[in-house]
Amino acid sequence: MNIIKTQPKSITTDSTKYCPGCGHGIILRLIGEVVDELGIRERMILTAPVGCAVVLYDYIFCDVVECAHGRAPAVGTAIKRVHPDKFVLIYQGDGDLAAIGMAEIIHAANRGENMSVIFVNNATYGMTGGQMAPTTLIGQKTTTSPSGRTVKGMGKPIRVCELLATLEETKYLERTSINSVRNINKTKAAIRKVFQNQLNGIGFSMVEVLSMCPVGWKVPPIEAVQFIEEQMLNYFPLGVYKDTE
Amino acid sequence: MNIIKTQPKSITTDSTKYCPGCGHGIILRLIGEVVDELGIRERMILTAPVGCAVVLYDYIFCDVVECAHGRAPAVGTAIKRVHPDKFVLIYQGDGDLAAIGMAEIIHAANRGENMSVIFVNNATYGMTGGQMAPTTLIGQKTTTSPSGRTVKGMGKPIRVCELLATLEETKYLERTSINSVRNINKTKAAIRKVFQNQLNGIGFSMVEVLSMCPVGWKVPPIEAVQFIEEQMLNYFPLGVYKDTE
Amino acid sequence: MSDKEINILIAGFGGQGVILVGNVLAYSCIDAGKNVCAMASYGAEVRGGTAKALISISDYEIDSPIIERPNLAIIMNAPSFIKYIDTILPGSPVIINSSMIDMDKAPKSKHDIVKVDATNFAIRMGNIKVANIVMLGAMIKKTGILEPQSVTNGMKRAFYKGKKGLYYINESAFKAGYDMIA
Amino acid sequence: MSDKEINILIAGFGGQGVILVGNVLAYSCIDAGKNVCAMASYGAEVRGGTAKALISISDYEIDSPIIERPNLAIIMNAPSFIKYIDTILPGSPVIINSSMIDMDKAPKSKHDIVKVDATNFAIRMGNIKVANIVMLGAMIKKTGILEPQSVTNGMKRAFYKGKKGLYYINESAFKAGYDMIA
Amino acid sequence: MAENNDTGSDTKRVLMKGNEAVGEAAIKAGCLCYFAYPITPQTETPEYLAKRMEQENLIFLQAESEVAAINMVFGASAAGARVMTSSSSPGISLKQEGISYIAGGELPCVIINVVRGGPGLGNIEAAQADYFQSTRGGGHGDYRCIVLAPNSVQECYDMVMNAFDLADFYRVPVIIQSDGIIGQLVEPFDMHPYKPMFEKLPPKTWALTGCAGRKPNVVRTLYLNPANGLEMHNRKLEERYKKIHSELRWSETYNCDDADIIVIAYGATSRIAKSAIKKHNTNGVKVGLFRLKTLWPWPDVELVEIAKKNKDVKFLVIEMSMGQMLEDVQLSLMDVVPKKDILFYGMGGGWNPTPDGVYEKISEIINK
Amino acid sequence: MAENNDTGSDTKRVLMKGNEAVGEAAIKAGCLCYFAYPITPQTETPEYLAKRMEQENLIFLQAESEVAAINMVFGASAAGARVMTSSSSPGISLKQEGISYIAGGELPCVIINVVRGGPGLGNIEAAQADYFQSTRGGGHGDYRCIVLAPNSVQECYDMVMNAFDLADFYRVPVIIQSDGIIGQLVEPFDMHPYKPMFEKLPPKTWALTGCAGRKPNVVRTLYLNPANGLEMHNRKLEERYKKIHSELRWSETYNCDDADIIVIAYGATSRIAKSAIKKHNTNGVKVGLFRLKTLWPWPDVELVEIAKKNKDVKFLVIEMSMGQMLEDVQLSLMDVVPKKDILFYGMGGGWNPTPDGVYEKISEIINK
Amino acid sequence: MAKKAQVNLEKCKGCDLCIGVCPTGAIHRSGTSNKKGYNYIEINFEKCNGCGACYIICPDCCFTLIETTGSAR
Amino acid sequence: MAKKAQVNLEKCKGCDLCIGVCPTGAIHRSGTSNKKGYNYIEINFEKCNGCGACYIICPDCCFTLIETTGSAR
Ligand SMILES: Cc1ncc(C[n+]2csc(CCOP(=O)(O)OP(=O)(O)O)c2C)c(N)n1
Ligand SMILES: Cc1ncc(C[n+]2csc(CCOP(=O)(O)OP(=O)(O)O)c2C)c(N)n1
Ligand code: SF4
Ligand code: SF4
Ligand code: SF4
Ligand code: SF4
Repeated sequence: MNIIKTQPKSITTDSTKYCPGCGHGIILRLIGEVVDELGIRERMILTAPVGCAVVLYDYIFCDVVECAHGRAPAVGTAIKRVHPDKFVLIYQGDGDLAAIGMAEIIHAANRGENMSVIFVNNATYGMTGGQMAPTTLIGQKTTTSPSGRTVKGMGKPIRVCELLATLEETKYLERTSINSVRNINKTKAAIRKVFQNQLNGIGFSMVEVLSMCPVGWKVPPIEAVQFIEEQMLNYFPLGVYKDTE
Repeated sequence: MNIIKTQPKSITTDSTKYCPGCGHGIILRLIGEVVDELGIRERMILTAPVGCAVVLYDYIFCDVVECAHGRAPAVGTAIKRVHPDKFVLIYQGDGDLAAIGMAEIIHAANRGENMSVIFVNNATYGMTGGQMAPTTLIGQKTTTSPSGRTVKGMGKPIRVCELLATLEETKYLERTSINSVRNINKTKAAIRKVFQNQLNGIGFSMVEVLSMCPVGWKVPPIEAVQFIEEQMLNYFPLGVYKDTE
Repeated sequence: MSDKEINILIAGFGGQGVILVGNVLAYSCIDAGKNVCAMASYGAEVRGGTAKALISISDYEIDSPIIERPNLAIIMNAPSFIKYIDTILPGSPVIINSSMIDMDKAPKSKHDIVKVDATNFAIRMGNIKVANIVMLGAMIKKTGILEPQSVTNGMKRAFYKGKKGLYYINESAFKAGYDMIA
Repeated sequence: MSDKEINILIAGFGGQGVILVGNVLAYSCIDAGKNVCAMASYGAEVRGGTAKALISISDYEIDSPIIERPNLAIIMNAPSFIKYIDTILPGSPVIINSSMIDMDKAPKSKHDIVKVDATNFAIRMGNIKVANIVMLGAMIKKTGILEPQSVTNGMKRAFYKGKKGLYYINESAFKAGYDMIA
Repeated sequence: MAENNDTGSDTKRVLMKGNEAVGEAAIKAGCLCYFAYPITPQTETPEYLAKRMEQENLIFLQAESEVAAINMVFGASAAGARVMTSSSSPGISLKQEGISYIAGGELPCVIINVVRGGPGLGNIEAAQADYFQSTRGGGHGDYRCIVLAPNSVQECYDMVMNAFDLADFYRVPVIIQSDGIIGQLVEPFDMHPYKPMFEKLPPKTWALTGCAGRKPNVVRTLYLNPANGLEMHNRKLEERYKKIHSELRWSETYNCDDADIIVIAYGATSRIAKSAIKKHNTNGVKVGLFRLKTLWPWPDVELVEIAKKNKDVKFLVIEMSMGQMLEDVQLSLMDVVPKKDILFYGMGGGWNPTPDGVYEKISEIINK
Repeated sequence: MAENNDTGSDTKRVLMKGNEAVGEAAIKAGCLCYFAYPITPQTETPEYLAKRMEQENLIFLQAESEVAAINMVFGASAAGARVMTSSSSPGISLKQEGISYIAGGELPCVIINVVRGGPGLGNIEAAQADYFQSTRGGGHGDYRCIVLAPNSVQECYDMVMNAFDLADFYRVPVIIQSDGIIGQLVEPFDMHPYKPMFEKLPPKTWALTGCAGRKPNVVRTLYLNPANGLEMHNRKLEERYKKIHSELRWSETYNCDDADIIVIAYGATSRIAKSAIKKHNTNGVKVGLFRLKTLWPWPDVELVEIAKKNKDVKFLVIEMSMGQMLEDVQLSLMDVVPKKDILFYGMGGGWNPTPDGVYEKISEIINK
Repeated sequence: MAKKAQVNLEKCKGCDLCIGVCPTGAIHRSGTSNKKGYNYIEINFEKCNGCGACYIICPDCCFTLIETTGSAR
Repeated sequence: MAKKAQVNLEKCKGCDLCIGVCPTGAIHRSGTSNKKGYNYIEINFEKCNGCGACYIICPDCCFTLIETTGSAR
């Protein structure tokens, strides 16, 4: 009996604290796979966000710093400048990156910091229990948009890839999803690309991953996958928004 | 002897504290003219930024609130919601709007607040003595980029109109300049448009004005005008970036 | 048990309706004119783990909202049993969901254990989610801390907030649980 | 005047090199082995108004950096004269730039006024900006608070920081100012 | 001045979380706008208000951050509206610049801090370690906020109403210092209609409403002329703070007469302490409780009175912190009680004393 | 432990602004990174460092805001670098969340606050009204920063060097509490090479450098388990703060022996006071000065010693604030000096006492 | 040699995502709960064709893909 | 009736922007300074054609455009 595929070495074999069906778990495994493949675990410094991924240090075996809410790009900027030879991964949720941390991500992107960003867009604030995020869809009910998000007063969901694409120093921007096996495989390729770019000194690269938060959305995991397919993909088209190589 | 044109009624006849040749003075007069023409002085609530325009209440005869650095869009949002029938003008410099206040302007724009924004882009921090702003040009020397701004490490100047244009709820975005009589006249038209939009309930409208800061740039006023013409216009093309009417 | 403060622990995993039972109890106390104070282990900022609610009921003013040693418990699953059993005052009634707790494998304890096959019964009733109310019914019968009428009144108010229709199946669940105890 | 603390006010409008004179004086004191402490009214966050520098010179430790009543002044323009003249200790030498201050129109004062046609002279020298150093020269001659050699040494260090070439014209300006006083 | 917690006739006995009662009280008190950003353990307040303010056609806006939220509060208050925000420790830290502006601009508003464990991200359990921040001004400059500390759901409801009145009356920000226990507590309480504390509040003639028919109003904090500008402004504020101190000091005592030991506490810990005290009382031990309802102004006069009455009394300060209010106790009792008679029992960082723990501590003091 | 301000052989006497000396000292002390945002009256520091750090190939970055700057400091410190930021009052308020994280994460760093008038935008003149904020933690949670208060350009230079050492030694943020006078002052000073305070600093084994050859390092402030997590963490911090208090209290006296009145002051006011004191001394009046060099830990032991020596001495606290340090003086002198003998003379909001003003105030006390 | 999937039932949180993607219908709920109280899944070893879809979608990394000779589980 | 520009010399800060835009060269520096110490400008009334360019560019609103019958200033 040979093992063909199992838990990547860089990540924990213990259970995570993520809810059943949470997309963070899939992304975690993809990171583990890419880190193993590129052999960068010992060169890697990860910035964990405030959000459900806050305890990433319990899940990935590398140096980790837990950042204040929204500030991972500022923290990462400093770390990368202190250690330009190290690999710096910025991991952020949509509340973290697109609400409180909007200024920090824009400026890190605009400065063209040579960092890799994984932006987990699950259209809600998972950790605090399912409030409206900047990426919450129109009509989507959350605990702070109980009748569904409306354009009037709350605005439309922010499309982060499109926004950052206007900044010249962003080098690679792709939106992917993890709602299907095929899309998960594409997400892995995008993560690889975004990592490789930093290793090659290309500059600021980000993958935005549309991800399930069944608990925040208050639906069973299977319906969460369908929600991405049927609702999110329309508003957040997948694809490469920038590739300047 | 008839007076054809003189100081608009809405603004002070005293001297301002602006330096000789400062663009803020021209913009002040244009605001005064448009306010007079539209007859909105008594309905108007102005948010003054932290920056050289901080004491706008000494110059314009209307209700004014002095906002913390970068937060005028948040302050204005609240005021407009409390008084939807009043006219709310947001006035911001480039340090104020595009550095510290980046998150607030993006979110106010994204929510489509029905407000008028005048964004004075003078490519530097005037009030604090000429430091690098997010809009400082590549190669431009400032007290905090003494050898000139470089792309590496500091990034390219941020083009705010282009950035905000990606947000669907921005309704009108134009970049103008005040380096010539012709451009000043166009700026006035743009200010009028941006004001009129709010009065018509159209939504978030902004004019970005390329403006001189001779003291921050450390050149005589005439050269400042040339700097806009020769340097800024190349990087910051004038024109209407969005008009959804 | 009704002359001193009753401090109830309700524990299970998220989704078993632990907090709901706490709310029902609190409403029932209003109906019964008793003082009550409830604390849920609230929506942790990080997911996972067991859920728990602590409810104090008294005829007198309730001071500390912090309960160190509950003197009554409803326990919905095995991990909660293991985690909390030692915090409960010895000798106190502990109502356990025997559908999910195998007492043969469970640690020995000095409590008055009452087994209720709640989850299996609820599945048979057609809604696994009412297991919590089955347990509540059993607890009320066992201890007599509140009149059943107060509890059903409390349930009316608790379910009024959410979907009203849910009241009926829960009322049946409550009665069933109540009747399970001799 | 050299046995007690000398507190000098230098005032003018922005661009007249008020702060520079303060720096030159401070460097000169280092050269002369005296204690010195200078405060400029710093780049106000709002523009406009007059610029001023306050310099204390002493053979002893200088405590308060705050000067309430200067006992020596260089005043470069009329608004500064009006604004500050009453803060200066009566009887103290006040060197005024008579190119820009019309003493006939100026308020009367009880000071030892020394007129120096500095701006006009500087224009004639080909650089309006050295008017400040002309004034400085006159002040040093008038008061003798420092050896001229210390001041030229101080100027060397002050101009070294910026453009070195500027030293020469300023040296001439200093000498000219020095010679203007009998 | 006494807090107004009258129970009127339209009163219903209802069950709510402390955080929800805060929201309902705001609506009843005429709060027009609420701006906040989610954070545990206060999120029930925005969640409650999201629903209720929609029903009532009021202004609810989830801000993009705490910084934006506090500046929206600044704006709404400047526009003359009753306005509230809520957050928990890290979010309150982000609001410090804004709070300083609100205080400097003499704007009324209500700020809820449901304190959690710190420093940094800390944890989400109850704590009282933001005491210094609230009472001493975590922001820059000389300013004070009125700080009210509820210890029940009823008080969450009552004090929020009072807070709006006090803010408008004195033109200062009012902080409700709640914590993870009080905010999460579910208790029945009397939901009575809004009963104003003052017969008449000063009209907001300074508010920005457009200058039709009057001179323009300016809301500002910049006073460029230091001597007769900012200095005068600060002296004016100082006078106001003195007035508040003389008019508003709320506290409550329990069995303090004759007590040999008096526990000093506020919020959740005051209730925990009371349990322990009752147990001691049952055993005949003379222990009392001095419970703070205002953390600023601090009821120093009241405490001194007690200290003077009770000869040789010892004080035990209990906090969910390493000792912050302790300093106010010491400052109040200076010259009255020796420092050694002011004892401390505290827990740092999101963990609470228990009734048994307090009981033990008191026993220790007795047996010494 | 004494501060190290030895004058070595490579020393030059140079002329600089306080704000510039701060920058030069940082470079000499091996500061690798500096992150800040412009604000008057501290802008000379970033301007100076922009030039110098480019020359020295160090990391200078003008951040997009104070919030970003302090989080960059957090990152650089976590990465093991010596790092500094500087700002003035409103900017420091914005950094409060970040400072709480840095303290919670046990990260060393140097923070300069060139205090200006507040609250709000206030003005740009010197002030000392951020005393509470710096010494009590303007951010959330139980934490302390070491606070050094220079009163000359020389001390700006020396104390910044000391600050880096103290930060690394104790793993705490160190604040240099400067002000608009000290920062803008131009004075000659001895620019000596970096002289470390400690023979050896603890190696930064906790720093994030990639985990090659070792277990991963984690820099965090979240401790989910309240009891044995955050509680333990806070107790550990408390122990450290006690240690710092026992090892580091810097103050200086002038003519305190026999004094009937002792002025207590720090920073710019200590020099203003000294002028007034000397004038009184010339007239034979016995006035002394107790000057603080550390604001936290506060030199309470030293002050008490003096108070015990000088019978019936009166203390006069002078601040450019409405009375903040005053509380520390009272706390220190509790049981030793009656409250009425601790007098206060202060100025609010960006305005400074003058030597004559202080002179008068002292005369008043004498003549009473 | 055949490829097969194995599942760590103690890690399984019962989210059922794997059931949704399995092309051969080899995965089903066990009907009982594991130590954590989750209704874990089981694999029908015969039906499994070792495609790895479950491995790819499982958020909790419960699966291991193996190459096996026998039919032993 | 001719249009002409008038300048408020006390407000003038001597930035010279008007000199740059005047199509007829009617504006020049006065060579002396006003109360504020600025080297203010003067208008050559004869040369001025009243186009208003100076009014438009002046940051300090120093100009007034008038319609006049005589040549009086
Ligand atoms: C300054 C601050 N504000 C708010 C919070 C509370 N908080 C924790 S996580 C979070 C948002 C999480 O949402 P997101 O970034 O989308 O991540 P997710 O949990 O959905 O993965 C918030 C608001 C905090 N910890 N700090
Ligand atoms: C929180 C805070 N940070 C920094 C400052 C200092 N400051 C005042 S104005 C200003 C920038 C002004 O630049 P800009 O917005 O471009 O306006 P300008 O003066 O050029 O018109 C800064 C950084 C402040 N007052 N508050
Ligand atoms: S709340 Fe949402 S994002 Fe967070 S762990 Fe649960 S499913 Fe995942
Ligand atoms: S500094 Fe620049 S922007 Fe500010 S008033 Fe002067 S010229 Fe205008
Ligand atoms: S995807 Fe994983 S966690 Fe979900 S049911 Fe399948 S094996 Fe269990
Ligand atoms: S109106 Fe025209 S012609 Fe006359 S001075 Fe002005 S710019 Fe010159």
